Amino acid sequence: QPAAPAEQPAAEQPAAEEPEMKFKVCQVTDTGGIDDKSFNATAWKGAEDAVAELGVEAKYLESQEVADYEKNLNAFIEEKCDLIITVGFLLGDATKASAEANPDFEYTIVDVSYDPVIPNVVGQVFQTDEAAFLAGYLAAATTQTGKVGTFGGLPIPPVTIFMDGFARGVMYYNEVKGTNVEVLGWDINDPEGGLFTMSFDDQTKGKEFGIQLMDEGADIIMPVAGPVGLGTAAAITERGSGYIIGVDADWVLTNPDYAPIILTSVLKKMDVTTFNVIKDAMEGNFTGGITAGTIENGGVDLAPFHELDGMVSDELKAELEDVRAKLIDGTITLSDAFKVQ
Amino acid sequence: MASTIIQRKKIETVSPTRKLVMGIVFVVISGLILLFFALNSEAEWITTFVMNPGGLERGLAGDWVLPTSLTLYVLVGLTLGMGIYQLLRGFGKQTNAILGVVVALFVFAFLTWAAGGKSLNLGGMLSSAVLLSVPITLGAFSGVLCERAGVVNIAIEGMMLMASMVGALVGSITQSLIIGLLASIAASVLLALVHAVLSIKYKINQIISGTVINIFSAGMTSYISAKFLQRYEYLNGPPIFPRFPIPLLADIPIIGPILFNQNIFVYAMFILLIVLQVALFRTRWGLRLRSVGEHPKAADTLGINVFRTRYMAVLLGGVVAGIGGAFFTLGSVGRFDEMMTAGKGYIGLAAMVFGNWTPIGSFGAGMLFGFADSIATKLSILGTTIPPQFMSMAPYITTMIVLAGIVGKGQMPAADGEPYEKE
Amino acid sequence: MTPVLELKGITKQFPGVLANDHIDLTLNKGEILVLLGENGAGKTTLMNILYGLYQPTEGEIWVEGKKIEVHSPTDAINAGIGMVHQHFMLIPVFTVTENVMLGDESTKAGGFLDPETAAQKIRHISNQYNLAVEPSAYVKDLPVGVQQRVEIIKLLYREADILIFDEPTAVLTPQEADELFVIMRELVNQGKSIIFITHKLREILDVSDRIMVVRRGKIVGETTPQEADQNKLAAMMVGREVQLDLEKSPAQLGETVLSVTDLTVTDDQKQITVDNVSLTVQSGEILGIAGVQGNGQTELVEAITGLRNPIDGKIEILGNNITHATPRQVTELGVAHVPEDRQRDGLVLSFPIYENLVLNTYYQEPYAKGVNLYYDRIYKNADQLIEDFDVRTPGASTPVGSLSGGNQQKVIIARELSRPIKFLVASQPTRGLDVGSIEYIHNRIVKKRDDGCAVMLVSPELDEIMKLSDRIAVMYRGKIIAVLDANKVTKEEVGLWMAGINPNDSKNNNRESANNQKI
Amino acid sequence: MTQDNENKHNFNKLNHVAEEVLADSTKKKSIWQTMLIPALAILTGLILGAVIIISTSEEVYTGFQQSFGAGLSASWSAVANSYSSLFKGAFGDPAYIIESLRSGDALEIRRALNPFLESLVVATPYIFAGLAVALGFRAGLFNIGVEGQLFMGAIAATYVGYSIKGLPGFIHMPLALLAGAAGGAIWGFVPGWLKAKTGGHEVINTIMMNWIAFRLTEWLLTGPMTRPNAGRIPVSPIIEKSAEIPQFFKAPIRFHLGFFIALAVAYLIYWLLFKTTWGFNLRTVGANPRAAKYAGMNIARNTIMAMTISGALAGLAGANQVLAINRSMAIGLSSGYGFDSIALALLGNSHPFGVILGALFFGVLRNGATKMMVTTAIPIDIISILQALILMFVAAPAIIRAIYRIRKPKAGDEAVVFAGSWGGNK
Ligand SMILES: Nc1ncnc2c1ncn2[C@@H]1O[C@H](COP(=O)(O)OP(=O)(O)OP(=O)(O)O)[C@@H](O)[C@H]1O
Ligand SMILES: Nc1ncnc2c1ncn2[C@@H]1O[C@H](COP(=O)(O)OP(=O)(O)OP(=O)(O)O)[C@@H](O)[C@H]1O
Ligand SMILES: [Mg+2]
Ligand SMILES: [Mg+2]
Repeated sequence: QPAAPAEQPAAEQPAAEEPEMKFKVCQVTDTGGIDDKSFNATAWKGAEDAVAELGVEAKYLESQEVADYEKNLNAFIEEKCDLIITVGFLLGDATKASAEANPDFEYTIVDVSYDPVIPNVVGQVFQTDEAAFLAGYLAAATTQTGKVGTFGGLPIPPVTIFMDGFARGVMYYNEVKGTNVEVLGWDINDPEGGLFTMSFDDQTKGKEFGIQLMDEGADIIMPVAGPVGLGTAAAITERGSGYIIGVDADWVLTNPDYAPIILTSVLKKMDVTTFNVIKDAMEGNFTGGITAGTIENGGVDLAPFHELDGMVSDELKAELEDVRAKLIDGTITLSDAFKVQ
Repeated sequence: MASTIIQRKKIETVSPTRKLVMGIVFVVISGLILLFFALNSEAEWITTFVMNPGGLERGLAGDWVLPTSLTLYVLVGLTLGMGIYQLLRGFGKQTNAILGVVVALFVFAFLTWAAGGKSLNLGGMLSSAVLLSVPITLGAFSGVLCERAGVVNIAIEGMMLMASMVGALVGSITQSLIIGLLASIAASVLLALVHAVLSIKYKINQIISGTVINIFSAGMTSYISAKFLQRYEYLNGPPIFPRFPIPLLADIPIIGPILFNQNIFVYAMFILLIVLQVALFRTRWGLRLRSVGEHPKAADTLGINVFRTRYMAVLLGGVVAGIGGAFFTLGSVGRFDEMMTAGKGYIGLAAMVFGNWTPIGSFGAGMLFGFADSIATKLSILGTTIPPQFMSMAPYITTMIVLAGIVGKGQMPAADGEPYEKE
Repeated sequence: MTPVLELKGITKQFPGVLANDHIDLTLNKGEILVLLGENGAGKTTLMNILYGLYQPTEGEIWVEGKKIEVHSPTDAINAGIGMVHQHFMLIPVFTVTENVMLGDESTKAGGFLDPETAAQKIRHISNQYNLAVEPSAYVKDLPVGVQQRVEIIKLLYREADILIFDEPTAVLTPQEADELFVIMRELVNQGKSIIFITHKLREILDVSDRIMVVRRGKIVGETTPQEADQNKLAAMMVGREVQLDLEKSPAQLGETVLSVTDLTVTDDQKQITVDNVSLTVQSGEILGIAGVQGNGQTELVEAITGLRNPIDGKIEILGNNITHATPRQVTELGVAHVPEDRQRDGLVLSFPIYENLVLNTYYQEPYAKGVNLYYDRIYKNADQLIEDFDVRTPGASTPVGSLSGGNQQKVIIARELSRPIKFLVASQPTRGLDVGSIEYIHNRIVKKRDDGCAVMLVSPELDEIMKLSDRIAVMYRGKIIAVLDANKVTKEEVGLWMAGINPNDSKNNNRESANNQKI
Repeated sequence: MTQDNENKHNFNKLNHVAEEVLADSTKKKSIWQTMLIPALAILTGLILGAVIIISTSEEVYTGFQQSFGAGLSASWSAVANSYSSLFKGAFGDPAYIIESLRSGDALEIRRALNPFLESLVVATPYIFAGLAVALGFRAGLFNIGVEGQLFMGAIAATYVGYSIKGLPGFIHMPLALLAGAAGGAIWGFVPGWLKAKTGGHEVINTIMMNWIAFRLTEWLLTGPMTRPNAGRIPVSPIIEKSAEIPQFFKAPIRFHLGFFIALAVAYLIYWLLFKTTWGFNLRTVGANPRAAKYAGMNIARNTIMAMTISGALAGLAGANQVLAINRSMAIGLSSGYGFDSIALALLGNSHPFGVILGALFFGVLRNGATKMMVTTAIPIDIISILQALILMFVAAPAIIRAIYRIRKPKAGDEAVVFAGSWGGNK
């Protein structure tokens, strides 16, 4: 990096300029911003973990609009970043273009896989419905009212894959136990429908959806809409009955205030995969392609029950283990539409 | 001296075309109910309307269990009857009210059909509608206060946004609801003061002044949020005002749970509705405030301080908008996120215009928006085939149709938006 | 005896205008003092200072021998000063009671309004001073004459002793004005003192006890009605001898230019304001439309010029049916229109003079071809007209808004009269102008007539109508109730007609020839 | 008075002649004057922005905890770092440019020169959107609906861009641009028509139309216009190569023909507004509708036309983004051009050339902010704050005059702010 002309000596803070060159990791967010409580934030956590454990330097740029993607990527090219992380399907086109134009740079992108693969990009994809399936099974086993609910932010695959897996988990439970637990907000036979807030930031909407789902009898709700889900958590807390299932990260860790109502979370471990890609790149082991998080390799999972552990009987835990095994060995198959590989 | 009293002949006020058009509208609505709902329902369907919002123990009422198609045919008959009466005789001055009734019956028919063979929590939906209307209505009240005094305020969105951020921040630091609420109000009032100074003292175009504040608030709240609130969780976790059932009233079936078992923001809305309506139209304070919005010079010649009155109105508008803003964080979700007011302030303005610059009208319009919102959610949950995007467009389209004059032209304060030049 | 009011050395400097220049004035108890002066002399400014609306640059105000500070109307009201403003200060959507009590409200406990008590007081005042008005009526529904009564009641309600009337007669018929003078006398007899502002010479001699003349911000003289006559007052006011009459040759009548048959027009509130009117104007004559403002003149003019769609009847110009024509179609037939409100209708204040001078011809040759505007020609036109019509301005690119009223009017006159026109509709062409400008514009209009143009002049100023017209049509409550020969009718008769009274009924003299209803 | 007037008259005559002769010099003076206030407004805005940066900087607080001097120097370095990186991000780093030129590496040179050209790229949609608002203001209309019109323009351009195949570029690209203009035009027409025919407030109606546009694009992108075989992600298919607005250089420089199209459109609007009968109509209707009616102009038609063209300009902003840069339509198309452009139009006094200057300024600001965020981690939202402050000072020159003790200009010299009040003038 060229040194700035020494015209303002006062500006040269000792901390600003360090002699040794650190490995530089740079993240471009989509328009949701770094604090979206969802994939941008989770991927960034991977980068921060790398700062703490591997001593890399991490920066991010928030995109405010689609045209910023390319611009921000260019800014990081100019910064000579060693690894560029992009997040979300919306950055798919821009990342591809940038990677192809700058073959000497290394990239990783969350939630997108390229076919054919681009040699300098690692696509991180997640078979989230497998974990959501477990959550659905758990919810069906736990509900008091016989109804559970889910809703999404926008009807897009990274969101609906959660909802679909969740609903299938409930249906499987019904099938096995002969019960009739109902899922509000998603019908596996109607992938064009579903309940959506059409927003990833309107938390009052999240609250409203929570209230109405509870009014219709749902007592366990899985919101797949980033921070909008926190509105739902507020609604459930206020009503004093019912539980929420978090998504992406373990909500008990990210929103400890709501620990008493968080039954579990459907983990999509973007932080872990991102961290791994950073580590590989740093050690010179970077190879382009796809890394898929599945229930089998732990890339997606169900979070621990924390405070509510007592609610989940050992028997149910065993059943969940059994379901997990069946998902892994292929006895239980999920929707082809959501197959990531 | 009575010689020049000019007695003018009046032309007939209710135009015959309007009478005819309205009649046809009623009949068409009746036809729509028949075609889309009545003929589209199975004979054995039963519609269950649950009247109790979930999670409440007080004021419970029994469910309404209705045979779906019979109900629908009754509704077809009712609306058709009103259409025919309108065509033959005409409802005269009542036409608008009857239009409201017919539209309400249509919506009821729609719900009856959509919930055919299932159950629908009508009580919950209405209770939700009340809650959803709070920020819109409070925004509209803020607008009424300002505009009745002659100051256009499109900065309500910005004021609410800033209030919600500051409420979350201060509420989190102090963990006190009251201090958080007061801080919200203070923040909003500060912006109102800026608007007042710019538009009253410096006499700059009031829409521009409002735009300045909206851009500033969007920038400032996002900036603070990105720099502090999202980084340090302890700065973004204020407490939330709990539900507070009003003794006795909360036990009334149906109405109790919907209106009287809510949090203080809902009550604030009702209290402000009554207080503002009475104060504006029945007190000295209101007479003076309105005079300043109608004819500031005349008010000035009678010793009313136009500037002071306008400042007071705008600052009070700031207080009301501040309460509306606090609703988002302290009254609803207990957390601030960028742009979380999501345009409610603008919709509040639409509600104010819709409500003809009166508190009661604004409240009605606010309820309508809230109702449209909650019905859209409800229908998505029930799984109708209409894309949710179209459901959420409904209130916007309704507003445009209403503004286009179906309900007639409103009476805007005569000096609204005009700076007062003293010399 | 100490005078009730004394103004000492009042000076008011506006940016660029010295509106009041060391004015001294005394008002004695129980007298009517007239302040006379031409437009812009500074009369209203002085009164606004007295009433606390403006702060004087210098000077003192003494009431009942005590010096007072008047920083706001409240101070003035407390000192017993009340003012009926030149432009009414009433709120149309409020009731009479609300308008009257505003600022001095009757209230019940807790600030709640008590309209009944206030209405009671209003009724009491109405009876005492013979000012009939319904307290619960909305002001917007009242005719101007009654609105004025409301204004007066407002003062009496506040128990003012010093009453200021700023041009209260502008909107009244001579008869209504006379009735107002009776009321003023009554007020004075009950111990009030009055300052009465006007520039109508006739009224002054009728009503005043004392007359002070203001010119260009200074008091230039004092006189009494006994010592003065109209010519003397006019000379004092303007500062030179004025020709109150106009030299004018007899009309050379030509073809019929305008013919209106059974025309009915409504106003914005859909009320019929022009009621079955028929009239004609021939080339070479000036038809004056007399009438108190608000009797349908505005709507009549708007209908003829295409600005308003009539609901019934027919309008023809030079044989073309223009009943439902657009303003542009009317203009293109050779019609010029001097609108009654120059700033509202006739000019775009933020535009430069040169654009205002082509406001309705910009799209025609030579200024435009297709969509292209030729600004060099537009400038040239402006320079020419500024020269020809003596518009006083720093340059053609000055925004019209920064010209004085008279010069703004000259811009309109220049634009309208410089075209080859066959018909001129002039609505209050000299409203608010000083004597010099009035003379100039009157001459221009008469010259157009002499060139064979038909002219329709609408004015509530009887003097103007009498001076210019060849025929006079009187409009009353939307109807033309008389068409009179200007050479054979007196001012008083026209005044009576304007009030809706047929002078022939009472006098029964031999003037029926003037009253032939040929319309 | 007559005497006085006589003198005044003669003097004025002289003046007039002088004016003719010196027409140019007087104009220069007035341009200087009109530029002074915005320039000082920008300066003041930047100063206040610095205050905000300092008062929200943790380093400054820790600095002041150590010592007053450390606090001051931390304050200075916070501001200096921010603004110098803003400058470098917007115009390029002089040292880097020299170094790259010396190295002669084409890619390095492109990277070094990119910041300035990128500012022009960012400015381009601002020019279109700013023109849209400005044209509305000139016609007495407050178009808050630029954002929605921009979305509709982008959607229409995208559709034409990908659905028509096999056209040569010189036909396809202009066609797609026109489609964009048409998409925005429809969205402007509706509130224009409602205003003209029913008197409905265009402010409220355009706000409503914005929401409808957002919902409609969401629906289109997840439904009828979604990219095939991509799951249901809300992204349209990629437009054909032939529909692209060409870029002039290789990556990373995105500088493209759209910038010059924007300049040309700005000139066109200038010509329309100030050199044609049509513009005369429109400005008259905007400045005094009653006088316009009196002068025989059709107010309803002008209102509808103005809103339609305003919408078309906004539509071009959206089309430009899709055709030149994004190459497909997705949610998150705009970071709020529609709202920023209100500020921008006012900054440019609703004059097309002023709009260009304002757009360049906003482009510089926003582009520079990216660099500022990379180097100092100051949230990009600071830009909105600056915009608001600057707009405030531009709209209230009295404040600026009070701060800098500038004397009030003569009446008429002051630039008129062209903006309708509530619901315009009816
Ligand atoms: N607010 C003001 N600012 C600047 N100049 C003013 C203002 N008000 C009045 N003037 C100027 O002061 C002068 C006196 O005006 P004023 O209204 O007192 O006249 P007037 O005698 O009442 O005239 P008229 O008969 O037309 O009512 C005029 O030149 C007028 O233009
Ligand atoms: N309210 C006002 N604010 C600022 N300037 C004003 C105001 N009213 C009038 N002026 C200015 O004061 C000057 C005198 O205006 P005024 O209309 O009184 O002129 P006048 O002497 O009556 O001339 P004319 O005979 O042409 O009507 C003009 O230059 C005008 O621009
Ligand atoms: Mg006056
Ligand atoms: Mg004058």
